[in-house]
Amino acid sequence: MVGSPVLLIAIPLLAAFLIPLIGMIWKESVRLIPGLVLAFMLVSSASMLLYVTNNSTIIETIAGWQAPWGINLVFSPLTGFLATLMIFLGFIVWLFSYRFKRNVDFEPAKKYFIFLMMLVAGAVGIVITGDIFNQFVFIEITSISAYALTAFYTGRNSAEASFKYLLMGSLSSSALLIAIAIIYSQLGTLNMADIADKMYLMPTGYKITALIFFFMGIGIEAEIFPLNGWAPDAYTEAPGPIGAAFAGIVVKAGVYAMIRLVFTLFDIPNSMQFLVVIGLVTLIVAETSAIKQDKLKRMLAYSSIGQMGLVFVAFGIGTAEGVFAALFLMLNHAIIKPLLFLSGSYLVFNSKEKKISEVNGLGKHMPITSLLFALGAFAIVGLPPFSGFWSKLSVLTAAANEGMILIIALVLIVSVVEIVYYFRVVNRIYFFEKSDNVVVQKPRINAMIAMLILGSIILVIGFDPDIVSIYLHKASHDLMNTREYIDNVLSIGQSLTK
Amino acid sequence: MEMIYLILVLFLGGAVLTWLLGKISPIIRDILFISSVIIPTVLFFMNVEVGHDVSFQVLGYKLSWGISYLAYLFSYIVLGLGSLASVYAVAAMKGKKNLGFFYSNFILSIMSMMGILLSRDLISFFIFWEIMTWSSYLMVVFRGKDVQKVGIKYFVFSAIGAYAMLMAIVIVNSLTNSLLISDLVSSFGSFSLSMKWLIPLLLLIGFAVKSAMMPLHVWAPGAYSNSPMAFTSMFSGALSKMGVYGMIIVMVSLVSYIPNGFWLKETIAWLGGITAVGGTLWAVAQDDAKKLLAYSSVAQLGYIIVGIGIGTPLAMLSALFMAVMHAIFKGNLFLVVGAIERQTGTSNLTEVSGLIRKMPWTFISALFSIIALAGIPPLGGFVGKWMLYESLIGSNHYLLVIVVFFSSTAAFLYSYKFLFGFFLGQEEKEWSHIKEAPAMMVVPMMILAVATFVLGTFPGLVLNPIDNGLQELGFASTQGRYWEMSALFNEWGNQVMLQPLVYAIIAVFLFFAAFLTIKGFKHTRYVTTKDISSSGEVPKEHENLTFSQNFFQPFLRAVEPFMKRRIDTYYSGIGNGLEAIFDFTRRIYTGNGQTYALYAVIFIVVLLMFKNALFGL
Amino acid sequence: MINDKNSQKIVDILQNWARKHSLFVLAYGTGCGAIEIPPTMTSRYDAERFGIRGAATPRQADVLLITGYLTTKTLKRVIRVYEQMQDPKYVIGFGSCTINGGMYYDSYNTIKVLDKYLPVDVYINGCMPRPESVISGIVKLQSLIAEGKANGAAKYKENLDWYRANQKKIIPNWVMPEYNW
Amino acid sequence: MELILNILGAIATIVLAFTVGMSYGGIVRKITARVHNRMGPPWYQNFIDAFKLAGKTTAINHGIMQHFGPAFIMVSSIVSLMIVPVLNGGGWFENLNFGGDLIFLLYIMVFGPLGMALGAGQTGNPNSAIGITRGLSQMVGFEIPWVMALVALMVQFDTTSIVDIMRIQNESGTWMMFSSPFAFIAAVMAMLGMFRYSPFDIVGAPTELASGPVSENGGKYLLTMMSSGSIFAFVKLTLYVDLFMGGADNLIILVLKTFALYMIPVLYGIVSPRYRTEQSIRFFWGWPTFFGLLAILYAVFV
Repeated sequence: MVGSPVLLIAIPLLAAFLIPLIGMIWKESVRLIPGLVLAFMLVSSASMLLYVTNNSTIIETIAGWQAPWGINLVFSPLTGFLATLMIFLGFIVWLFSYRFKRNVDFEPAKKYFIFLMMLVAGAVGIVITGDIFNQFVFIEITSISAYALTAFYTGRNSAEASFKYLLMGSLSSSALLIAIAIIYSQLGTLNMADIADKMYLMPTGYKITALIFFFMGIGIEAEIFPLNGWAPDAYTEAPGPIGAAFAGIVVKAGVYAMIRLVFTLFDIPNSMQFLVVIGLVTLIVAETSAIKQDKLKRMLAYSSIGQMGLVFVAFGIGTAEGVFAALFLMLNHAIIKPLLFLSGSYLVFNSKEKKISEVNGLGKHMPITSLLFALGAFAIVGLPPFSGFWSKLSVLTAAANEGMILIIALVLIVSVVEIVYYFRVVNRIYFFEKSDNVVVQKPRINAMIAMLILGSIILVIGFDPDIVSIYLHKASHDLMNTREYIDNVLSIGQSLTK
Repeated sequence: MEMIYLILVLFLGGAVLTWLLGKISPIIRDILFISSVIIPTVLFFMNVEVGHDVSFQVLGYKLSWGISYLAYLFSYIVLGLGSLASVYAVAAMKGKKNLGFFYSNFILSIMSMMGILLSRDLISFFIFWEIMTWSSYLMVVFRGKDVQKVGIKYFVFSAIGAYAMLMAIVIVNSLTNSLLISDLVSSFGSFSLSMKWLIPLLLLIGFAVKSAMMPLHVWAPGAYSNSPMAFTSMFSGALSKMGVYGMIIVMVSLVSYIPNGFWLKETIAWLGGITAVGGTLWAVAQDDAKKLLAYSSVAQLGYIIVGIGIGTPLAMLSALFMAVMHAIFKGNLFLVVGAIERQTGTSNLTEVSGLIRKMPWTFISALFSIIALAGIPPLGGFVGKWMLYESLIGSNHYLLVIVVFFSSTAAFLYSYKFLFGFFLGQEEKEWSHIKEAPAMMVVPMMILAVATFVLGTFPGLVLNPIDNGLQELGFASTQGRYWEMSALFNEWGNQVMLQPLVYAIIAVFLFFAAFLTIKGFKHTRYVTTKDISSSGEVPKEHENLTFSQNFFQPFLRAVEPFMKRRIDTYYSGIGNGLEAIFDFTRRIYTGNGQTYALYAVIFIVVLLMFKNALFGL
Repeated sequence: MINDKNSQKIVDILQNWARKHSLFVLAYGTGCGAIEIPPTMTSRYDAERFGIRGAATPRQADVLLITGYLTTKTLKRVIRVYEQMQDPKYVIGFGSCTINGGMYYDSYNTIKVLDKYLPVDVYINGCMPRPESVISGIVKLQSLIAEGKANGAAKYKENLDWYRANQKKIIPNWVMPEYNW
Repeated sequence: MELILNILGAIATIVLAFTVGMSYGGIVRKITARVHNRMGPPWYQNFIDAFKLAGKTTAINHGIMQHFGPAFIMVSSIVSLMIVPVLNGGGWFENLNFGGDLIFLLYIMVFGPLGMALGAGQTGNPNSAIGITRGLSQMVGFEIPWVMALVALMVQFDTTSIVDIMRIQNESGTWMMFSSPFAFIAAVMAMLGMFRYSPFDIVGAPTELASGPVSENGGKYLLTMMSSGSIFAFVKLTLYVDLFMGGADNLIILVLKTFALYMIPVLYGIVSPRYRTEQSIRFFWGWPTFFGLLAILYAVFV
């Protein structure tokens, strides 16, 4: 075990502040430091994940304040898994964006990596914190860096997208604050475990109202249906790797917050059905919208939203199997969608419009990138033997075991739609003629490595899903077992007070 | 290492290596390609035995691989046709671009088909099924023509089928807590009535798509004609048989146990009959040989489906025999078209003519295959047809037998069109430079042609493994009751002795051929096809007198009412409607931040208003 | 084989008898004489009782019936048709025009003497000959066949160069397959 | 020894079929002539024609399939002759008709047209190809009522063997044309197309297509096709007699029955003009098919 949970948040934040300072001395450090930091975090987080998989959950109290009163960090199989995943993606994004486009210049790179660090720190914080207000703070950190990164290209469109994101984000913050205020006023505590422990004390009306405000606040981050208007624009206008980071990091953090609320904090049984319904609606609306898009990244954005809908459906099944499937889906989506964004951003590298029609015939000119995009497309629509298949299968099995046949049918029908739009793009890449005014940009070596890592993960999980299934099982067990979570967190406090 | 693993790994490794190392030099690539098809084939037939299963766990699902007698029969088709087609492909595809891609997909699809046959559980069945689908999809779009239309259509239909199947699989898993096919079969009787209907229906949709059953056949003509012919031979010959394979298992092992499942069988049989008629009529209307054969494949698969739908032992025998025969002759015909397309550059029946003297071997193999296709004795096609009619009459399907007979009579029309269009008719100067295809292409075709003949005389060679497969499915042994090595019997004990008939046919043919030719060769001289009685006119070199436009127009005029309505148009109507709806949903995302904020507000207001209804405790 | 009288006498007699009674006539309706063919074949005169039957193509025909004048244009076709017929084959010149040009004796555009271009076995005189004359001509041909004297085809083969020279005088652009049986 | 006897029997059958078929051809010409108020050729005219054709030279060919085409037709007619029982109880004419399976017969009967089509195709004459397409189209037309009639018979007696059907008729004493009249009607209507007399002579169509498929074939080719046609006519008539008229106990009865049956298409044809191809096809899919359906219903329910 290397490091501790608090370092996972502190180091990137620290790095974010240090980058400009050290950058004054040695410009290249602006790019190198984040990589080193993320690499360290990855090692640390992975070793902790190994530890918690085999031993008990790591719970760290900040500044000696014990559990119900102070802020504590919970590095459980679930949170550890998600944190590791996010850090890994952060690393991939760093590797990819090292000297990507305008980041070559000093000033933008500084901003870029500062915000990337903050984004990772915030997202990891959302996942591993055990305090609901602390989580709100981290959500804000993540959101603010996300707004900034959306507007990174400083064009008219980027600014507009960023502004939309900001608008929605502020709605989200207000809703969250209201929800937290309701809970605090009723229960007088902000510690998640404590809230969960005392939830039965809360009057139903308050409980439901708080939950609804949470739904709205976190739903905006987690891209559920009527609240995800910002997403397509933000994904489209942000730099390619940032799109990957959104899909792989920000949204995952939002989903985590949502399921932690629904599974652990609140004990409202109907919320599961709500998740299923809202997930299905999100899935259907997003996938059907994706089919008519003419911009590549926008299409990927809708697809991303749709996948999140599917994740919610899987969580909404409510069984350990469902949770397992949902986590598996999150893992796969966090691998595949970044791959699509990264390779996609090279496919439309020099294009202004980022039109799908501009990828015509690139298969001959950039074979590996195209191949990786195709691999991603094959994987995300769930074709065996790639990783996406196993998660889709898990979702369907879990749903079938609960007798949700109609849901299976809907999910599968939507999958057909998904196939159509992904294959249209793949067909264009390989079987159309390249138009002359498209300038091909060969990917840099670091970007290539980043994509190849993701691609090989897809293949490895595809051929042997059992490599990850043990962590996923642990994580789903962790999420399902609310009592254990409460006891774990609170017992630390009690043992210290005694 | 278990032989089954080794075989699949060899296929997979061969596919990858062919692609990667193929970039070094074409010779390495060709050798790798052929050897990675042939070596596992040899290993399979030498070492894999029926009844030896291996199983392992993935994600908590128990997967099991092994081979059954029925699958063994189909593996003859897959590996036999696969080996021949791969040898052919090396010669046929010489000089084309992206060959590594082509070859590795070729190997992958053979691997996936073998995987399907080796799967003893539903998940690996599905996995290999999907690999087969996408590898064949990549072949369909390989030439880069009509990709968005034909390719997407193929994949969407395949996906609908596959997902129907997947749905059935997960439901089965939830019901039996096991994915083994044997467990599904054994516990099927205890399912509830709705599940008894739902599961076979869903599985059948999946298989019906692959075996191009009406009304799920619309992908087939485009896909068959769009992929390179060396692969279409596999596609139509072997790949579509996977649908047949699945269908047989479902129909025999599941549908038989549904109360009133009889009606489902009848429906399937009738759909097969309609498929046969529709496919045939459309095949007659085609001018492109590939399209013609593609529709003809649809029609031939229709016969097979009829046989499966009837489900009596004789019908099953006929369906399986026709499946084997169809693989042989239709595989061969696609190879023939490939050879002609390679030599002449076109596969349009109205453009090419009079190749018989240029490509005699190709002609002979085409002739054999066409005679087999038309079901004319003494070639193998007849045996399957005979059994089908006998089983239909014997099981009281009097109207269906008329439908099937109509279709197979109308098949003569396109059979003749195929032969005439390419090989007969006027020899044009345009094609005077055409040479016979290289030996590597001719030899596989001739082997297949000889196979049609041998199986016509000794159908027992194939009926024996079929019988083993049927016994495995629970039928009583049919040897001696319905067939001998070269004799066929029907339900009422009437018989056809093939050997004397074949000898009689050969004897009469040789006698009259000798009568007409022996003296003729000394005294006659060959005159060109320009030297014909055309009212005394001497046709000029460039004057093309071949009759090939609107070849069967009178017939088509007669059947016009049947062909007015195309299922295709309905599907494209549905497709367009859906796209319009999707375009509407897209507009939900207006791109306006205020709207999005409004959505958020509406969202929370609605939730708050209906909170008791939604979350009421 | 036809005139091989020394060795196969009996066979010849038999064959000639069969030929005589089974004449497949290809009526080449070049001129106005064609109008006399239908009455000859149908109920009133009924040529079929002599075993005469219309042939649709030269490949099946025994007799080429040239009904009337031949223009320089049609001559080529007639020659072509004649050469496509299989041995044994006979030519009947029908009407005066085939003998000496008849009423077209001074036409610039018709050939006058058919015998210079094709070996005529029997001429039927008249302008135009009635069906009776036609039948009489056919009977004459039949008797010639029976006697083995209807050997126009052999004559044509022997004197091919002469015929060709005559034909080429009329037909300037001579494009025709070789005649070598 | 047995084999030699069998072969001799087969040759005897072929000679019989050839003789009867050719004579019928001549008689038909005679009858046609009489209907036209002509003398007509003698009844043995077809033999003369055949003999003459045998003596004609065959100096040219258009390729190997032109040789094989007529051979294919001969295969078709002779093998179907071998299948069809000539007389009740077999005897000298019991060739390959062990069970004499109807479905095999149906298929071997279409072997000929296809072979002829190949032979005609290679000549390169467009008229031949047109004739072939017409012929095949028409075949699709008349096969439907014909097969319906046959299915009705098979269903009625649970057998596909011609010998069985003959035996059953003899045992019950009624001919099939009376016991299943609709099947007979459908079959006879199909027969009109099968014999290709007017109004169904769209294949040859002398004035239209220059005799169609055979337009490049003279001499021996034409002889082979002619004899094959004669044998085939005999086969078809015998088959009809076997199926619907209780077979025949000796040759004279066979000749009488077949001749009576033969008169149906001949007499219908003499007074008819010619159909267009699609009219012909639609004709067969009209009333004949209706009767065929009736026949099947009759066989199933009665």
